[in-house]
Amino acid sequence: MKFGVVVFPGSNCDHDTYYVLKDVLGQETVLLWHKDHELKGVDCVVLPGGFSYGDYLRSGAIARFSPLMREVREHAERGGLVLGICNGFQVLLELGLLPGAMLRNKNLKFLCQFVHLRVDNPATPFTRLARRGQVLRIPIAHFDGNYFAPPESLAELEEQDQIVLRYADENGELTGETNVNGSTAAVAGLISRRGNVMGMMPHPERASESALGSGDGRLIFESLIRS
Amino acid sequence: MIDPKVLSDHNLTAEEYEKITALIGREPNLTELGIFSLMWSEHCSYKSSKAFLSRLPTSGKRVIQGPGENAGIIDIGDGQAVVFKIESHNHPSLIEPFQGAATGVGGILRDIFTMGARPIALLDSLRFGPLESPKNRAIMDGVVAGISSYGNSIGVPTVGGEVYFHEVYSRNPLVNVFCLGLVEKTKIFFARAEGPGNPVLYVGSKTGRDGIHGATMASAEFGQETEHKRPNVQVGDPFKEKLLLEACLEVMEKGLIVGIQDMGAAGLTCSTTEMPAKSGTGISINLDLVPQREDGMTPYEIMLSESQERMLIVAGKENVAEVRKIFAKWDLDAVPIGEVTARKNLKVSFRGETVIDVPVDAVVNLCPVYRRPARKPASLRSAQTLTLPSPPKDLSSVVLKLAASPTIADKEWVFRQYDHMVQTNTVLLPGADAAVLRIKGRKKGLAVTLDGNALYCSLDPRTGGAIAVAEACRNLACVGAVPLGVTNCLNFGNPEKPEVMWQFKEVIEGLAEACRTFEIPVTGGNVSFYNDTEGLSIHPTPVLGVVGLIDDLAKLVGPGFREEGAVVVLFGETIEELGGSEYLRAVHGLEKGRPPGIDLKKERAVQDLCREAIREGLLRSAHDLSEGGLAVCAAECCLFGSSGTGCVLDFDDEMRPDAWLFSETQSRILVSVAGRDLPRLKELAEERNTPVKTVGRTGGTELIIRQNEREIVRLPVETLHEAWKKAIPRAFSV
Amino acid sequence: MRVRILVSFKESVLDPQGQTVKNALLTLGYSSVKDVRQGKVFEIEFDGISDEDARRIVPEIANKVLANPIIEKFAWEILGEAKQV
Amino acid sequence: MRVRILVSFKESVLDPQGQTVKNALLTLGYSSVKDVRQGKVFEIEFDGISDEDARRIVPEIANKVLANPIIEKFAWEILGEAKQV
Ligand SMILES: Nc1ncnc2c1ncn2[C@@H]1O[C@H](COP(=O)(O)OP(=O)(O)O)[C@@H](O)[C@H]1O
Ligand SMILES: [Mg+2]
Repeated sequence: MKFGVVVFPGSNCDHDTYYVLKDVLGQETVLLWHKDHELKGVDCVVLPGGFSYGDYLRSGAIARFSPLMREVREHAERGGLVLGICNGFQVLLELGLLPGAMLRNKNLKFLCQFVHLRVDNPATPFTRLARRGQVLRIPIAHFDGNYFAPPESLAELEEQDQIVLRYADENGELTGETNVNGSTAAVAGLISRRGNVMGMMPHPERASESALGSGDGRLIFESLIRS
Repeated sequence: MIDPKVLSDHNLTAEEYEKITALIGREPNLTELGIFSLMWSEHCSYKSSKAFLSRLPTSGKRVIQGPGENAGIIDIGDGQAVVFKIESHNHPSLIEPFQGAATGVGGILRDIFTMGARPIALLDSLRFGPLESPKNRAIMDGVVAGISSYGNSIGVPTVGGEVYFHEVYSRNPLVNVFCLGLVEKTKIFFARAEGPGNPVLYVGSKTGRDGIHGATMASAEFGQETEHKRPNVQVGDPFKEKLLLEACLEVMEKGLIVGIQDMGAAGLTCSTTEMPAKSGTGISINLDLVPQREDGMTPYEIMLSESQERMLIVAGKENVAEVRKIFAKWDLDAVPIGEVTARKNLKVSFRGETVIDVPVDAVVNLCPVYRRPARKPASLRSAQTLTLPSPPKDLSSVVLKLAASPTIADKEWVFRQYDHMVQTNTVLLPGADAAVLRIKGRKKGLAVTLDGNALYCSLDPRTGGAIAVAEACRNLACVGAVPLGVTNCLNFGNPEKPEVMWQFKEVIEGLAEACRTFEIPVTGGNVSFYNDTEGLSIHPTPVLGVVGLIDDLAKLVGPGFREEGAVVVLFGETIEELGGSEYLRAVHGLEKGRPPGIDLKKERAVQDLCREAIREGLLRSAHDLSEGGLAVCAAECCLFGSSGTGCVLDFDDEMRPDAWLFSETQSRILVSVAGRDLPRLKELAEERNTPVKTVGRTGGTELIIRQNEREIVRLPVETLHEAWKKAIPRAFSV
Repeated sequence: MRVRILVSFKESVLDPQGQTVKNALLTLGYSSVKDVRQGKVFEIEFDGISDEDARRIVPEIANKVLANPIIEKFAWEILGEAKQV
Repeated sequence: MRVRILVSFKESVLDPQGQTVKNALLTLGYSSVKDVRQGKVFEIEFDGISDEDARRIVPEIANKVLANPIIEKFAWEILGEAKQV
C-alpha cells in the first residue's frame, strides 16, 4: 500500500505520521505538498494533525481550499482511501467529505492526554484488525474536537454504522466523564457512507511504538495495510 | 534637543548620555538616542549583572557555544548537538497574560532555530500568586492558555516545567520559557554579518508599532502608572512563526546564508548592530524598504518596534534569488533592505536622509558596566531565626494537606493544555522528575528539567542557588541522565536596591560553586531585574534549566512504584531541617529558618549512585525528595504508579516525627528495587560511601509510615489521589 | 466600502463560550444577565465595488469561508463611516 | 433588553486572524478585498434594566470581562427586535 501524507503549511504531525508509516511500518510513503496538484499514485491519502493554516478562523476552514484538496476529493469520490487525523478530520468535515462539524472542547481548553476508544465498527478498511467492542488506548491533542451533528444526520450515522470509534473507559463503557471533549454520541472516529473516508480525532501515530506508551494506534495503519 | 525629561523617558542617566556623546563624537539625534537607550537597557546590556555573571563557569569539553549567542550549544556525540536557552517574559505576562506568555514562547523558539536547530521541546517555569484570588487565577489561566496556543500550534511539545505559588508573585508573576533544539554539528549557524557587500534581508511579519520600548519596560519597576503604560504588548502569530521556522531551517539546511538573527526584544536595532559587531563589520539599511504594517511610521518607531515573527538574514549575493524562492514557497517575503559594510557603523537612511550613523561597537559593547552596591538585608537575621511549633497530632491529615498544596499538587490542569506528545519523542511525559525525549534512530535520549526554590533563596540566597543546581541535577539523576549543561533565568527585584544586588551576588556564588562541583558549564541564560511592583520585590528566583544525556533509554525508570513487594530504599541521610520547608509554610504559616544545607560532594555521590544503579538495571523506580520531604515523596511514588500501589515505610529514629516526614534535607532519593538486586545496590553504595537504608516495601493500597513501630501516617492512596489531583482544578472551578 | 459580517452559532447549537461568559458575569454579581451568546465579527474593507456587487459577494464569502453553515448563521451590513468600531 | 457588544483588536495591534482570512479570500480570487479584521461579538440578554442602567453596566462588563483594554477596543448598541442575527 502506498501512502501519501499531505503537508499543509501549518501541519505539525506530518513528519510523525510519515515516520510511523515509513520507518516503523515499512510502507512506501510520500509527502504531498498542499500546493501541488498530484497524488503521486498513492492508495491512501493521510491528512495529518496540526493547524493547517493557523486555524484562527475555524479548524480546517482554510485548508479546505488548498489546491491539492481537489485531487483528494476526486480520489475519495473514486473510492480511494482517505484518513484524516485530528486536524485532518476537521479538514474532511469542512470539505464535506464527512458530515458534521467540530466545536470547541466542552471545557474550552486544549486537551492532550491518552483516552480509551471503543471500536464500534470493525468492518472498515481502517479497523478490520479489531474486534467489535475492542478498546484502544490512543492520545488526543486538540482544542476543537467536540463533534457536532444535527439530530437527523446523527440518526443516519447510527443507522449506517458510521460511528467507528467512541470515547469510552478502559472497559469500553461510555460514561459522561470519558467523553472528554463533549462530542455528540461520544464520536471519536467517523467513516463515510461508502466506507473509504475516515476521520478520527485521536492520534494513532502517537501510539504506534511501545516506547511511547502504547502500540494500539498501529491497528489503524495495519488494518489499512491489509486492505 | 535632548533634555533631562527625554533622557529619563529613555531610562538613561546623564553620565550615560555623556558617554554616548563622547563615543559618537557629537550629540545623538532622537532616533540614535532610542537605539542607545534600547541597547544599553538592563535587559539588553546586562550592565548591572555582567560583573557577577562572569563568576559562572562556562567552559567544558562538550561546549560548542557558551554565553554570547542566541543560545548555548553542547555536543552530544554522533555528530549532533543540543541548543538550548531560557528566557523570561514576566512583565508582558502581567499586562496581558495570554499574549505575553505566547510571545515569550515565540521569542525563545526563534533563539533556537536561528542557530539552525529544530526546536524539539519547550518547558516553562511559572510563578503565580495564590489561587484564592480571582486576579491570580485569571493570570494563570491566561498564561497557560497563551503558552499552549503558541507551542501547540507550532508543533513543539511542551514537555515539562514547574509551577509555584506565593504571595510575592501576586503582582509580579514569573513566566520563564525554556527551549531545546537539536542540530547536526555541521549545520550550526551564528548571528554573523560577514562579507561587506553581502545583502541584508528582512523576513517575516511586517513591522508595526508593537511593543516600542518593551526592553526598556523590562528594565524598569512597575507601579500604578504601568497600568496605563500599555501599548507595549504584542500579539503573537504562531502560524507565521511556523512558516518562518520551516523556511529558515530550509535555507540553512541548504547552506544558502551567511548569518541570521531574530528580531525580538530590541527588534531591528538589536539585529543590525549585534550581527556586525560580532563580525567586525557594519550594516547599512534603508528603512523605506522595511515592510510596514501601518502608515506613517517614523524611523524611531521602525527601529524600535518589537513586532514578532521577524528575522534578519545576511546572504551571499549569488544566493539571494534562491533564498527568496524558498521563502515564497512558505508564503513569506524575503526583502533586501541593505548590505554589510566594511565601515563599522550602523547607517540607516529614510526618505533619502541618513537618520542614524553610529559605530556598532559603541552600541553593542561599550555600555557602562555597573558594580552596584550590595548590602545584606537587615531583616534576614530575624527571618532565619526559627522557633519550631510542636508537631501536629494528626500527621496523616498534614500529608493530605501538603498533597493538596497547589505548589505540590498535580499540575495536570496545566500540562493537559500543552501538546506534550507532538514530534513523538516524549518517552517520559510531564509530571515526572525530568522530561525525557528519545532521539529517533538512536539508543540514547535527552533529559531536561527546570528547577529553583525561591523561598530557600530568600532565606539564604547562596545556599538556595547551590540547591537549585543540585536539585535540577538530581532530577536528571533520577532518570539516569548525566547533566551536560545549564542555562539559567535569574528573576530578581530592582538591582538599584543594595539588598537585591546582594541577593543576586549570593545566588550567583551558589550557582557557580555547584556548577563547578558538578562540572557542568553554564552556556547562557537570562537576567530579569525589576520584578518589583510598588516597591515590593519578588523573592530572588533563579530558575535552572539543565539538559542531560541518557546512554540507553531501554534502562529508563520513572518516579512511580511499579509493583507490589519491591523494596523501598532511601539514598542519603535525613536531618532535622524544617527551615524554609513547604510544611512550615503551608501548615504553620511560617516562612522562616535556614533552608536545608547542602554538601555538594555528598550530593554528587548520591546522584552518581542513582545513575549507576539505573545503568545496571537495578532500580524499578526513582524519585528525588524536595518540597514536602519524605512523606510527600513517598506519596508521589504511590500516585505516579499507574496501579495505585501503596507502601509501608518503617523508621527507627528519635527525631521529631514531623521532621522525619517533612524535613527537606537535600541529597536524598527514594527508590524501589527488586529484593534480589538489593545486595548489588548496597555494594554500589558502599563503593561511593553513600548511606542507603532499606525503609520499607511497596504494596497494599495505602501509604503507611511508622516510626519506632508506631503508626504515624495511614492514608488510602485513593484519598491522597483525590486531594492531589483535584486541588488545582477545584481552585479554578469556583 | 466597509462591510460588517456577524457570525454566530445557530440556536440549536450549544454555545459553551457564551455560557462561560454568562457564568463569569453572574459570579461578578451582574444578576440581570439572562443569556450570553458569543460569535465572531468580521470587518472587511472592499475596494471599488458597488452595493450590488457586495450583495452578491458578501453572502458568498460568508457561506463559503467565514461561517460553517452546519453550525453557524450570519448577518451582514454595509457600514457608514459612523458605525465603525 | 438585548445588547450587542463588538470587541476587536485596536487598529495598531496585529490581527493575525484577520490577516489569514484576508489571504484566504485573495487566494480564492476576491481581489477587491483590501483588509479584514476579525473580532468577537457578544449578545447579552438583560432582564429588567433601563437604558440608563445599560449605559453604566455594559461598558463596565466590556472593560472588565469581555475585552482587554490594553489591546482591544469595543463598541456596543442596544438591539431592536429586527437587529438580532
Ligand atoms: N543568567 C545568565 N547566566 C549566564 N549567561 C547569561 C545569563 N543571562 C544572560 N546571559 C548571557 O548573556 C548574553 C546576553 O545576550 P543577549 O542576546 O543580549 O541576551 P538576550 O537574548 O537574553 O536578550 C547571552 O549570551 C546570555 O546567554
Ligand atoms: Mg537573544
